[in-house]
Amino acid sequence: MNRWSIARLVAAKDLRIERRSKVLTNQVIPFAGVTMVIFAFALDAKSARTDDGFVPLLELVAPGLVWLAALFSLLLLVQRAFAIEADDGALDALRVAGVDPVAIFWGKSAALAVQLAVLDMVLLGAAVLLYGADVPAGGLVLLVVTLVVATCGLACVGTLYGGLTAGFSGRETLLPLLVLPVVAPVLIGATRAVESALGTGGVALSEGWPWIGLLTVFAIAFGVGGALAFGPLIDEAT
Amino acid sequence: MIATIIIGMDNAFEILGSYVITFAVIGGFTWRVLRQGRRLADQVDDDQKYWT
Amino acid sequence: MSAPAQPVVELSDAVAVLGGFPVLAGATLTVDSGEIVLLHGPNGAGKTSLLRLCAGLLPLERGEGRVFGLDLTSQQVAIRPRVGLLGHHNGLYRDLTVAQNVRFWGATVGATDAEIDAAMERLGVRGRLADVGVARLSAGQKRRTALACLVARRAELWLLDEPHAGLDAAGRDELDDTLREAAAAGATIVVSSHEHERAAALATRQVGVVGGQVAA
Amino acid sequence: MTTTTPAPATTPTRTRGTGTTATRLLGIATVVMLGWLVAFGLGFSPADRDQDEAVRIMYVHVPTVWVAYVALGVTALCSALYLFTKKHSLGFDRFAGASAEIAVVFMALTLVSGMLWGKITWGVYWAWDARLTSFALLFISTIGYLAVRSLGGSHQQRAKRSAIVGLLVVLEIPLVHWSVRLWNSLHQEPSVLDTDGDVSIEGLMLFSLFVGVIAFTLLYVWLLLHRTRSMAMADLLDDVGLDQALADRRAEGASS
Repeated sequence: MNRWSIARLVAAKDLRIERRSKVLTNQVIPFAGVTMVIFAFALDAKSARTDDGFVPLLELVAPGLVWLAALFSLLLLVQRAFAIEADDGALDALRVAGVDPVAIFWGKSAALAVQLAVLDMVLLGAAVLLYGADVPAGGLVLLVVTLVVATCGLACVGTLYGGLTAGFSGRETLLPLLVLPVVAPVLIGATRAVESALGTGGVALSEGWPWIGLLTVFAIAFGVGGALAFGPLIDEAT
Repeated sequence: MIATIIIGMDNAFEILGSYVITFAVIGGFTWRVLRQGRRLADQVDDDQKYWT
Repeated sequence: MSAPAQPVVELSDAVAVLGGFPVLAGATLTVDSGEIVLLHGPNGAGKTSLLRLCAGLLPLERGEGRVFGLDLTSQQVAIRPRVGLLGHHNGLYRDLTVAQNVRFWGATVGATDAEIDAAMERLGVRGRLADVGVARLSAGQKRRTALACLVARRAELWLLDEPHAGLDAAGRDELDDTLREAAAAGATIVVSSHEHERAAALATRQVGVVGGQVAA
Repeated sequence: MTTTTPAPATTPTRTRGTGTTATRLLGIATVVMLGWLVAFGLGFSPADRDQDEAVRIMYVHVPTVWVAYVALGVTALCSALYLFTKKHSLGFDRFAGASAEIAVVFMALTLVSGMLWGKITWGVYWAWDARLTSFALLFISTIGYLAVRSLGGSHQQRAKRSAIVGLLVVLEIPLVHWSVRLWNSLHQEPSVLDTDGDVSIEGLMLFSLFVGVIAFTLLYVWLLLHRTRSMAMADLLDDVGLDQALADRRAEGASS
């Protein structure tokens, strides 16, 4: 079995578990939705003055809130992704069986990325419905590219640190401490890129593309770095 | 006499504050390191301390 | 019985530590190919740790250990695909069905559908049980599913920690038959059990474990 | 194969602390230099033409930044040395850990003195300046590194795990810095000064800064040596405990 097919196997397994247990749809997405609503309470329905006159504050900060909610949900999804491995000793079983850790990393990252992508789309939808953000047709390509690249980066970081903290007591608090500073570039980059895509506050579309470069480098760095580090991190015996 | 010059200077609060905080924290950390070393040294034989 | 050229497990004065406590305090053990070795001893004697050490889940702190002639510390990667451990946990995904679990583990070594079906057949989890979610199984059924996973991924050295626990009488008989079959088919089995008489009847050799050491 | 507790004939002394003649001399030199730093920084050196008295904060701020970066660099270097040398020496791991502890302390000080400087120069404590912001994220990551160190397990497990996390923090630095830079360029630069706080410094001012860097570097080396020795003793005590526990465990086997 080569690395690629094992990665696909692991990803398919994780997605099948999600399809049967529905944790994403029944718990994480509602959580993300409620987060979007309480952001609105915190920020109120005020307006802010921009170059284009008065714009509702929520519309102005909608891209940032979408990614902030995505980050919080990422933490939940990562906990879940490794709870299914740790619950009945499956992670141990994978280690005993010598299943290629690089393949496990890519497989679990891919499954996490798919779930995150679904979540991102729901959050964008919520931003459109609740915050009055609108998606111009011209920004659609930038929006989709941002979503894909940012999601890949987040999934790699999440899987890497999720694997590191899996099985330790106090992982619920350690995971955010490790993950949030690392994903700050994604939050910044993805927020600016989505602002350009949506034309929030009059930001030009062309201003979004440099951020895609940052997000791509981030995703590649942690895709490669994570694949190298994941094996030694989950394997305590060698 | 230096004290009067210092108190008299502009932004004395920030400037003195940065010195006081810096030296206090360094002092506290140094003290902690020393105390910890002393505590552990009491439990370890001298011939096992590689620096002696 | 002629002595095989290569013992499957060779531990010499092995020490392993868990949370600062020496769970293994110089264990020496040799297991030859095709044997069914029973580990017995009081709780906390180090039976589980001995199995976990052989499975590569516990690092070897001192001493030497070889499995299939390969060094436990430096050649772990080559040992692992050939070893299967069934411990206190079954290593199953509770949100998947029996068949999905066995297929997953079989697929990690590229087992064919026929091989996977045969493994499930042998453990009696093929028919009606196959499509039941693992969360809804009884303890015995879970154990059988986990063994089916071991068969499906073609483990040559089976390390079984209290496999009889939680099984009813019929389940235990079935398990014993399965282990005999597996040994006959070339698997080497190290098993710890509190069901001493039953396991003694099954085992080709008994080994006492006490104080993190193997009794002579 | 019986109990093999090493039993020396005479009771060894346990009087020596973590200090040696060399570290004591180093300590004295450090204290003298720190004294000079205060004297020059607060007394002898003149107020700056542009920064006025605020420049005095620079004499402690710049050396703390310097030590913070040096300490992090040492952590990264020792992490790499641990991982990529054959021997996997725990000595490197302890240097990495001790250095990271010092780094956290100096990073906290950097942030505090930086904020006080910002209050004078920009009028606010926090200006979302690129350097300040990425430094704050790095600070949190270093705290995370220390949390990973305390997760438990054997010494080698701790060493391997934390060395990898240490290198990941290093991987993160350029990404964070790049993103914050790019983000910051959208905002108006703080107008008073270049964000670096670089000013044309000369004479006594340069000398004061120099004194500060030397003093803090000496302090760093002193702290690193003492802390590493403490950690070595802590590890040693764990191992001694293990020998004792091993003997007990074997006796348990023999008696039953």
